[in-house]
Amino acid sequence: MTDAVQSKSISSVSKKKSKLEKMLTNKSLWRGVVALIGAIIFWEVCSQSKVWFGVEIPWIGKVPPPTEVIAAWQKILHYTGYWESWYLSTGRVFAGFTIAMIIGIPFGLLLAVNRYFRDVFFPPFEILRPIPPLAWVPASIIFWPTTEMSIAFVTFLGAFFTIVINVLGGARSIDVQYLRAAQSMGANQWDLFWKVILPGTLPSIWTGAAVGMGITWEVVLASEMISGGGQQGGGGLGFFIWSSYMGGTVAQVIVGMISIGIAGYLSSSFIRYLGVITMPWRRLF
Amino acid sequence: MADQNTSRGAISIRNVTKIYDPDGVNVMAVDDCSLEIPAGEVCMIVGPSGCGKTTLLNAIAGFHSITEGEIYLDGQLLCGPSKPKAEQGADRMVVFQHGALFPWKTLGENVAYGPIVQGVMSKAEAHEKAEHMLAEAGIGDVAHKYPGEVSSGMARRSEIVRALINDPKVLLLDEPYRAMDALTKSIMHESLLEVYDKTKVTIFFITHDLEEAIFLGDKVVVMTTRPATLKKTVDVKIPRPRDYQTLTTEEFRVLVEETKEAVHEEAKKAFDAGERELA
Amino acid sequence: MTQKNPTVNIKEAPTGLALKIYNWKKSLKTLTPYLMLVGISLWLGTYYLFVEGWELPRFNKLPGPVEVITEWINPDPDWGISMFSPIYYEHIMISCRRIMIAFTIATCLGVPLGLFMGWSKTFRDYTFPILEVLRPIPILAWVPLAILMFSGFETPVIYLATLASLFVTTLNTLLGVESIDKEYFRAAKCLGSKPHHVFLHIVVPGSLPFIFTGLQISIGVAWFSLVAAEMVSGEFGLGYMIMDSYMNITYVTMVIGMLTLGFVGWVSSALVRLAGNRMMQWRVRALALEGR
Amino acid sequence: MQQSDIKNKNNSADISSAEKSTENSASLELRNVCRGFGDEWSREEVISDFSLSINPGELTVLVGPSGCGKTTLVNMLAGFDKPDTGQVLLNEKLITGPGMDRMVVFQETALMPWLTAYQNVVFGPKIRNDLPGRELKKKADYLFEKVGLVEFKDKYPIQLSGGMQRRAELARAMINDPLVMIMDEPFRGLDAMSRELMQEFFVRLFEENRRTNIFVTSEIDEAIFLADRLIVLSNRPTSVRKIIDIKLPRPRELNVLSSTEAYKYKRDAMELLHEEALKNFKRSTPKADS
Repeated sequence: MTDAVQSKSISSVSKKKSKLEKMLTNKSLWRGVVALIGAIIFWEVCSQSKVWFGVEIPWIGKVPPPTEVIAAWQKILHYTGYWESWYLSTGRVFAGFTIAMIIGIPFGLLLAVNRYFRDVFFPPFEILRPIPPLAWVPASIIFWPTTEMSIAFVTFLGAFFTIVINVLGGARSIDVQYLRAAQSMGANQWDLFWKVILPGTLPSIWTGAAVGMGITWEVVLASEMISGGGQQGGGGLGFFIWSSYMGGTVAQVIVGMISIGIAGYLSSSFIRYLGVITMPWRRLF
Repeated sequence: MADQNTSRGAISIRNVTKIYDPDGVNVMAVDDCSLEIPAGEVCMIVGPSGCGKTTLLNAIAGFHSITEGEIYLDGQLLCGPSKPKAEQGADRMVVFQHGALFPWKTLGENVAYGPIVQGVMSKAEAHEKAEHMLAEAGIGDVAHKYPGEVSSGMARRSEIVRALINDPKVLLLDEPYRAMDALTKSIMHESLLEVYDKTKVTIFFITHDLEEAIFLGDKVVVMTTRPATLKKTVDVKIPRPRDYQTLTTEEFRVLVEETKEAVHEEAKKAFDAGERELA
Repeated sequence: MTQKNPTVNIKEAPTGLALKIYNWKKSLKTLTPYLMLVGISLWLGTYYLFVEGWELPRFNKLPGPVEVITEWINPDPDWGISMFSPIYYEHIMISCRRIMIAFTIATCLGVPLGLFMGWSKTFRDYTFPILEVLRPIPILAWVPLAILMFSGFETPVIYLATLASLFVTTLNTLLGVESIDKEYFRAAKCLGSKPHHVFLHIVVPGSLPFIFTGLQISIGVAWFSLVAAEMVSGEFGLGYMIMDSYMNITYVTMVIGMLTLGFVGWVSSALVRLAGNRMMQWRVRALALEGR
Repeated sequence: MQQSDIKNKNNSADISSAEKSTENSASLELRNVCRGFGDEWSREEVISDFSLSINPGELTVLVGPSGCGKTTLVNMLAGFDKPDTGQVLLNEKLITGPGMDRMVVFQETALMPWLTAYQNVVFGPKIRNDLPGRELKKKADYLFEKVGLVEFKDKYPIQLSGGMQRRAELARAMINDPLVMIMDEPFRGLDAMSRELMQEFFVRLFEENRRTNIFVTSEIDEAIFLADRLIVLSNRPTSVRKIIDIKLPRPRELNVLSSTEAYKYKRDAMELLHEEALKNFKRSTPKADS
């Protein structure tokens, strides 16, 4: 009887599949690949249908086909201007974003920790919050001496509100038991802040940062289109898209869109990575 | 097949084996398990957590397939080699570990849900019957409340009512009182016994609490740790109706003593395995 | 021992308005409302002093609070737009109309799309990657393409706002379906539900909390992109009003536009929240008990 | 009449074996404590005119139906909450706030998820900076040995099983050498097996140094197994229904529970508790069982 059980359980434990093997047998992955290829073919056919079949498909028919986009991209890869606009946009995003983190995190924590501070400063914050960051663009241009600074300011605003709200929410939802446990072990206010509230808020800080990063890219793009495009030397991917549009090279517009998508994706992956390395206790399981 | 009325809900589990296959690693959850539950019996399955008790329940309910063996209900094949997964049906009602009352329906709507979707009753009829049954269970005055608004004890009671309104042959309970404290639990036990004495429905009850098992059951089946097989079967001959005072009788104490050893041995094994796994 | 004390002093529990007044009165006894007043006046005061009082460099270019408010309530506005000019309401109405159209389309498309994606794994496997690839592209990057694809002023603007909310709504609905406890599906099956019952009675109500969180974010995002689109291309609406007054150097009107935008945006998200609470009484009641 | 009962019981228990513990033990007393919650129309006295004294060096177990106000009592003893009227005294001194002379082990584990087990345990001494590094390490290592978590020192709480988390929490409380340990249903949520192991483990710890201990639970078996004195609480408003002195021999083994004596205690307590639990169930709100 016991022998039978043993032999059964031994034979039943087969070898573990390797990572590659797992990936290759993953049905969802293949379906995704199929869907993406299908979508690109669909796009190509729709765009080309006027040429191929003589029928213009509404809306999507006006968009240049993927083949054309790839050709445009290949050509543009050699231009330093294209790479410079990557550099400029990324720089702006990180400038505004970093300032927003530096100011927003302490501000949010203060709001959460101190009741009086919250009572005083939260109402004006709440009044200003619903105004979309882009509505600040003109006012910002008027106020700041250089375009660069005004873009940085609007970018900062975009991320700031999200970060503060997330930090505030995160800090307030920390389990009161952690605070009590620390208190009964003799922690003072300072310890509570550094040893409990700050690490307890980290997950929300990074969530806020990830959302803020997305908004930052939107804002940078818009302000580049609105202000950077107006003056010479502004540059940036937003300006690249806008000038391509003005110049009538639609394929380049799409190249710009994809570039900015990649840039946005990379920067939010970066934020996620930062989150993972600063929160080792979340990496497990 | 025997007379419908007398043999409602007899379960026969024959040589059931279940092997899971996550990521190509075979894990045996149940190993060659056979068990006969006569109609109208309260069968308590005791074993350490994660030992495969729930797998057995899932197989009867039709949530999971089985690898080998057969399960019969009233002589009819539920699942077997030709049909690895049983059909889910209203003749076997499950009450879940964490409670599965729909939070977006009131207790009354929850209870009335089954008959309505099965198309056995009209909406009005179902609601009327639901209210009647809830009142019988002593919770008629909260029928219009949502599950989030009542205590877990009341929620669990109405979940059992929700199962019973469908007139099931078998009631499958998966550690339904696990999260409750001992005192609430004892009240829940009494109310379940009350229901049982009225309906005499076959009950398949999973738990890891030995006292609960002996207090409620006609038969207590102790399972080994994973892969689960039968370790010991104890017949409980304490007369019904039972109440909380049964818990402190000599008879009860002796039964607990008798079973304890077997349960502890397995629990210890499971516990050590768990600690090892984490290390 | 005084054990026989009545446990609950039953006094008529106020409801509705009476409860609100009671809570309000109670809060007046604390410092909070006064500190809030201090906060707002501090903010307005600084703003006034910096801009109009001391006329600090750079700040003096901005319109001050007094200037803005007098203009706003001026029946005969110096710069053309105030509470009394019909054009002001026209801008508001046009923006609101666009938001309404965009939001409705996005909701009508996004919610079912998300529900189906959550419900059927195959459907999800095929659609989700496309969504994920498109999502990182900022909405604003679509502006030129939108203008190109849709002629005129109105459709591109609405298209952009719709696109922005569509992503948010779909993803949140999908998350909502995924958040439903598997046991509810089992319980429903057990009780004899057919697939359409499961969809109507489990999938839809179960994902509602997430759907409404999504809708609240979605309306915010819709305003965001609408303003951007109106600023870049458009001939009416609040975004256009702000941009236009910037071009014409009527900065006071610009600030009025910003504040109006904030207010309208706040009202619209409050409406969504209200609708959500209406539809999810079960959740509201349970949460109210928890907060007690 | 119950009050006088409590007063008479002072120091009657056997603390003969606790010579070494007298310095680090303390008595606790609640005098006519009242505490209520809610708005003026829904005000409910959770605790009204509650008096109780807890003897030094004893393990006092409070047992009562869920939602009867046990946690409110704990919060006041720990100093997280203040009574509306009445006094809470530690060694005849008024308790004004949380302090390290009273350590609480919580219902749900309160190990900080962002610290490893070791960092959690040394948290208290580290922030107070009252132990030199080497000594602290020695003490912590000794405690880890004692709770059997040496291999798990550098794991984060989510990597530990429920029982291990509770043991780490016990170590965290003990490293601070409190006068009183307050346990608020510390083993709730563990499965039956881990729970029994934890109870045995805990009783060993207690018998070693006989520190004043308050243990709150709603399990009768657990209560009888651990207690020197069992205090049966009534429903809201909480009052003392009965005090039972548990005279089971120490050191205790789990099988003591199946003795006829233990069953006698159980019957006594069960009668009352069942009555109270039924009352509680009749008017229960969701708050009652959380």
